[in-house]
Amino acid sequence: MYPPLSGENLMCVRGDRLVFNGLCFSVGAGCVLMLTGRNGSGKTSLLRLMAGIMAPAGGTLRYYGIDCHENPNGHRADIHYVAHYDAIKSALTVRENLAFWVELHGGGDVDSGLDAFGLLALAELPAQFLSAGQRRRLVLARLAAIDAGVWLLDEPSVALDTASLESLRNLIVGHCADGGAVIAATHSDLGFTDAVTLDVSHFAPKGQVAP
Amino acid sequence: MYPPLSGENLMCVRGDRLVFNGLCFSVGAGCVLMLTGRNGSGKTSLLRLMAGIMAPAGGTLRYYGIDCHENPNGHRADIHYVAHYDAIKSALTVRENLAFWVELHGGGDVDSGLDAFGLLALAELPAQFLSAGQRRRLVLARLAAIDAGVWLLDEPSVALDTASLESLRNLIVGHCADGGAVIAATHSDLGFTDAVTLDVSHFAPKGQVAP
Amino acid sequence: MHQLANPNRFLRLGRAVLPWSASLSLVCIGAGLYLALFVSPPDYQQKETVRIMYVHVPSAWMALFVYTSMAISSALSLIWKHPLADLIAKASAPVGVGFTFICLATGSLWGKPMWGTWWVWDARLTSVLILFFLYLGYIALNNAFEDPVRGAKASAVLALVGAVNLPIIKFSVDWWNTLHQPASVTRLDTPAVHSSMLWPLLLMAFGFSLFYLTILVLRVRSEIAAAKIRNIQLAEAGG
Amino acid sequence: MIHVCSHIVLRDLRLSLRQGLDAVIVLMFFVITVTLFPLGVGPEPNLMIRMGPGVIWVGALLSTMLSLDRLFQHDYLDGSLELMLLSPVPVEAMVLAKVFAHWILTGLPLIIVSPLLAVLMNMPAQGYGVLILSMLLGTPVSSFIGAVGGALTLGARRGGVLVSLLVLPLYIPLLIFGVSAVDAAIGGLPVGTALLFLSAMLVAAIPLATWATSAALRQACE
Amino acid sequence: MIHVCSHIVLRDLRLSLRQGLDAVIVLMFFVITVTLFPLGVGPEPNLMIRMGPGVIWVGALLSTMLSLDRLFQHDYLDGSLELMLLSPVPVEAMVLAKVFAHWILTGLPLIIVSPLLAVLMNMPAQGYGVLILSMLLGTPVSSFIGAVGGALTLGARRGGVLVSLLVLPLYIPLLIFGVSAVDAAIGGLPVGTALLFLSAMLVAAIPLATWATSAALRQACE
Ligand code: HEM
Ligand SMILES: Nc1ncnc2c1ncn2[C@@H]1O[C@H](COP(=O)(O)OP(=O)(O)OP(=O)(O)O)[C@@H](O)[C@H]1O
Ligand SMILES: Nc1ncnc2c1ncn2[C@@H]1O[C@H](COP(=O)(O)OP(=O)(O)OP(=O)(O)O)[C@@H](O)[C@H]1O
Ligand SMILES: [Mg+2]
Ligand SMILES: [Mg+2]
Repeated sequence: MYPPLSGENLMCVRGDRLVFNGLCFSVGAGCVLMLTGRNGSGKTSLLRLMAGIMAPAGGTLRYYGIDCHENPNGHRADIHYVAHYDAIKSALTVRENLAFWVELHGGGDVDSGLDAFGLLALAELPAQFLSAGQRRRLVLARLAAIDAGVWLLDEPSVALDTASLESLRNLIVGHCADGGAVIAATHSDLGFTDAVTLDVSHFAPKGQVAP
Repeated sequence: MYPPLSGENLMCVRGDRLVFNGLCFSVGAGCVLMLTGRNGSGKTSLLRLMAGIMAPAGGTLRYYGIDCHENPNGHRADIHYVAHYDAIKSALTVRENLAFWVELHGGGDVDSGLDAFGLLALAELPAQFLSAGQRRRLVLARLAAIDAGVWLLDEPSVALDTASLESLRNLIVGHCADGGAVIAATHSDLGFTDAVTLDVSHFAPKGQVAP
Repeated sequence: MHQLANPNRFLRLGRAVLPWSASLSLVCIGAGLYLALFVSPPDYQQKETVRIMYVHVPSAWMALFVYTSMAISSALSLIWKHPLADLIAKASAPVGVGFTFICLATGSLWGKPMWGTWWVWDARLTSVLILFFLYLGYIALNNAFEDPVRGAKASAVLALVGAVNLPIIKFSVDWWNTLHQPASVTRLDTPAVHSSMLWPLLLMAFGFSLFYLTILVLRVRSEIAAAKIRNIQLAEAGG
Repeated sequence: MIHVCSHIVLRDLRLSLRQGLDAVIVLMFFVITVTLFPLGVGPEPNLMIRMGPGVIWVGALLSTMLSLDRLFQHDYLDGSLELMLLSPVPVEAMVLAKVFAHWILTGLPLIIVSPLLAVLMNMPAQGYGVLILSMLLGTPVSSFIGAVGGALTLGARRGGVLVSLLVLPLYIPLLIFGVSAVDAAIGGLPVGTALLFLSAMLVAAIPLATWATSAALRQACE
Repeated sequence: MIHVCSHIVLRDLRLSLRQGLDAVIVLMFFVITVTLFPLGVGPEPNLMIRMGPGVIWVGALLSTMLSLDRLFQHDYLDGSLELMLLSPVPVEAMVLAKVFAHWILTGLPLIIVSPLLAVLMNMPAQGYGVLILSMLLGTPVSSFIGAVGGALTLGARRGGVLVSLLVLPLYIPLLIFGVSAVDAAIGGLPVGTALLFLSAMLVAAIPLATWATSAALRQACE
C-alpha cells in the first residue's frame, strides 16, 4: 500500500543556487504534512516540485509509488495546487471564475465550492471588486468544488478572517477523512495538532549564510 | 496636544457601494491601533483613506488636528503605507530597490533598513530571486530605512517567518517608543497586548448580509 | 444612492422638456428638409448638389457643438465632481459620433461632384476625421473600466485634451489654403448667404440641436436608471 | 476534449467581450494605421492604388501583432496559465483553442472591414474578392505565428515589443504573397500561385506552431 | 527637486538597460516596420522617394506608441506608482522625469537611426537635415502625448490597444507637419512653417500633457 505522495532525497536548484538537497518525505492517505522553515528555505519550491511544475534537480517523486517522471499526467490530474498567486480574472464574476476551473477539470460542483467559503452572496459580483481575503477564498473554493486526492497549499491562511480560516480547517479535516492527503506550507500554524511537520530549512546546503 | 492621526465619522465608498460609515478613530503618539474585521469589512479601504490615496466620501481625517483635505502634503510626507502589494522591481537588486525609495523621500539609511530584516546578505541579489517572505521583508525594510511618524501596515505579517516577525515587532515597539503611531490591519494578532483594536465590521451599513 | 440626489431633479426637468423637444425637433427638421429640397433655389454653379449642404453644414456644426458641450461638462465633472456632468458627457458622445459621421459622409458625397473625389486629405477634412476618432476614443475609454466612476473621470480628461482640435477644425480653412470653403454663414459680419438658403439651414440646425437635447434627456435618464440598478445589486450582494 | 476546448474558447470570447469594445479596438487600430499612410505619404490616387494592398496587409499584420498580448500574457501573469497546464487538458488542445479564439476576435473582424479600407484606398473592383480570400488564408497563419512569439516571450520583460521583434520577420512571407495575390488580381494576372503559397503556409503553420507554442508554454511555467 | 527627478530618470534608465537592450528592441521594431513597406509596396525607386518620409515618420510614431507601456504600466501594476504619488515629490515633476527618461530611451535612438533608414529609402541628400530636425521636435511631443494616453488607460482592459486608439489620432498632426517639412526640404521649398508648427506643438504639449497625465495618474491610484 503506497502513500499518495512521497519523495526520496529530492534536490532543488533555483536559478543557479542550490535551495535544498536530500529531502525525503512521505504523506499517507488521510494525513496532513506541514512544511515550515524560514523565508527562502524552499517551501514554495518544494510544493512546485510536488505539483510537477518544476522537475527535481535530483531524487525521485512518487505518486502512489510510481515515479511521477514516468507518468506525469496521472499524478497531475489528481492534484490541487494553491499558490501565492490567485489565477482570478477580474472581468469575470466570482461564479464564472470558479466554473471555468471546474469545466477544465471535467466536472465538479460550483455551488458547493462557493458555499464552502460563504461566497454565494458574492457569486455574481465581478471578481475585481473582491477584497484580498475574498480573493483568497475564491481561490480556495476550488478545493471544495473539484475533488482531487492531493492538496498542495502554499500559505493558504493568508488574508483569511477567522470564520474563513475555520471553514478551511473543516474542509481539510473532511478531505483527510475521505482519505485524501494535504501538504501545506505555512508560518502561522493552522491548528492541526496531530499533523506531521517538516522543516525545510534542515535540508539547506551546509555552510550557507542564512538569508 | 492633538493625536497624530484621527478621523471623525469617516465614510468610504468603493465603486458605488458603501463600505463603512460613521467610523471614528484616534491614534495617539506612541500608540498602536489594530484594525480587525471580517474579509471585505474595509480595513484596506480605511488604510487607503488614512494614507490619503482615496478621499473619504464623508467625514474628516485629521493629522495633528489639521484636516488632511486642507494640507495633503504635510500629512503625506510623514506617512508610511505598507500595502498588500510590494512595489518591487525584479530587475533591480535588493539594495537598489530600497535605495530608490530612500532617495524619493529625500534621505534615509539604506543599510540599517536592510539590516533590520536580515537582508544585508541578499543586498546584491536581483529582487526577482526573492521568495515571498523575502519580498515582504524588503517591503518592510522601508519602515526602518526612512523615518516617518505614522505607519499604516496592511497585514504586515503575511509570509514572514518567526524570526522576521520578531524583528517587525521590535521595530514597531521602537517606533512607538520614539513617539510614532502605528495602525496595522491584521487577522493574526501581532502580539501587542496593550494595543487598541478597532473592528471595522461594526461600521458596515445596516442590513447588509455578511459575505 | 447618495450620488443620485440631484439627478432626481434632472429627471423631473427632463420629463417636462422631453415631449416639447422631441416634437419640435421633428417639426423643424421636417420643415427644413422641405424648404431645402423643394423651395430653395439650386446653386448657379453647384446645381442641385447644393442641397446636400442643408444636411452637411448643420451636422458639421453639431459635431463641433456636441464636442464642445461634452468638453465643458467634462470640465465641470472634474472640477466640481458633479455626477450629472459625467452622465451628460457620456450621453453626448454617441450623438456626436453620429453627427460627425453624417458630416463626413455628406461631405464626401458632396466632394465627388465638386472636387471630383470622395476624399482629400486637407486640413479641414483631416481635422474632422480626428474629431471622429476622438469621439470613438472617448467612448472606448469610457467603457474600458469595470468601475464606471473611473471610466467617467478618465474620459473626461481625454475630452479636455481633445478640445484642442476644435479651433483647428474651425479655423483650418482660414489657416491653410484648403479645397474646403471657408465660413460664410458663421462669420462675425453679416452672413454671405441668401436668405432663401439661410432659412432652411438655420431650421435644420435648430432641429438638430433639439434632437440632441432629446437624445440627451433619454440617455441620461437610462444612465441614472442603470446606476440605480447597479447600486441595488451591489447592496444585495452585500459586503 | 472538444467539449473542454469549447469552454476555453468561450471563456476567452467572454473575457474579451466583457472587456468592453475589445475586438472593436483592434479594428480601430487597423483603420487608423491604414489611414495614417495616405496622411504620411500624400494622397495621389494612383499612388494610393499602388500602395493600397501593401498598406492594408501591413496594417492587418501590425494590429494582429498588437493584439498578441491577449493570447497568453494575461493568463501567464495572473498564474492561470500554470494552473491550466496542471489541468488534465493536453497543452496542444489548449493552444489550439486559444489561437482559435484569438483569430475569431482579431482575424475575422479585420477581414470584415478590409473591403471598406480598400474603398478608402480606392482599390479597383476586381481586387476585393482576392483581398478577402488572401486574408482568410493569411490571418489564421498570423495568429498561429503570433502564438509562438507570444509563448516564447512569456516572462521576458518588455514582452510586447519583443514579440513584435520575433513575429514580424515571420510575417514577411505572408505579406509578400498576400500583397502579390491582390496586385495580380488588380492587374488581371492569375492569382493561383500566391494563394497556393498562402494555403501551404496555413497547412504548415497549424502543426508546427501548435507544437512550438506548447513547448514554449511548458518552459515558461517551469 | 531636480536632484530627486534625476533619481527617477536614472532608475528608469537603469531598469530598461537591465531589461536586456530594451531601447534596442524598440529600435529594431522601427527598422522592421519601415523595411516592411518596400516589401509590401514593391521597391520602385521613385515610389520609395515619394513614400520615404511618410513611412519613416509612421514607423517612428508606431514604435513610440508600442513602447508606451514602459512609461507607467509596470509601475502601476506593481504598486510603485501609488507609492510614488504618496512620496513628497510632486506628481508633475515625476511625470516630467518619466517622460524625459522615456524620450531618451525611445525618441533619441529613433532619431539616430532614421538617417540610415532614409538612405534605405534613398532619400535625396537635402532631406536629411530637416528629417533629423523635425524628429528632434516631434519625438518629444509624441512622448508627451503618449504619456497622457498611457496614464489614462492605466487599469483599463486591453490597455495596450486602447492606448494606440487614443494616441494615434493625436499623432496625426505630428505626422502631417513632420512629413511636409521633409518633403518641402526635398522639393527645395521653405520648411519654416512646418517646423514652426512642430515647435508650437511641443510648447503646447509640455504643460497640457503634464497636467493631463498628472490628473490621470491621480485618478488611476484612487
Ligand atoms: C468629408 C468632407 C467634408 C468635411 C469633413 C467637411 C467638414 C465641414 C465642417 C466641420 C464644417 C463646419 C465649419 C464651420 O462651422 O465653420 C463645414 C462647413 C461647410 N462645408 Fe464642409 N466638409 C466636407 C466637404 C465639403 C464639400 C465637398 C463642400 C462643398 C464644396 C463643403 C461645403 C461646406 C460649406 C458650404 C460649409 C458651410 C461653411 C459656413 O458657412 O460656415 N464641405 N464642413
Ligand atoms: N475597486 C473596487 N470597487 C468596488 N468595490 C470594491 C473595490 N475594492 C474593494 N471593494 C469592496 O470594498 C469592500 C472593502 O474592501 P477592502 O479590501 O477594504 O476589505 P478588507 O477589509 O481589506 O478585506 P480583507 O480583510 O480581505 O483584506 C469589499 O467588500 C470589496 O468588495
Ligand atoms: N526564480 C528564481 N531564481 C533563482 N532563485 C530563486 C527563484 N525563486 C526563488 N529563488 C530562491 O529560492 C529560494 C527558495 O524560494 P522559495 O520561494 O521556495 O522559499 P519559501 O520557502 O517559499 O520562502 P517563503 O517562506 O518566503 O515563501 C529562495 O532563497 C530564493 O532566493
Ligand atoms: Mg513561499
Ligand atoms: Mg485588505
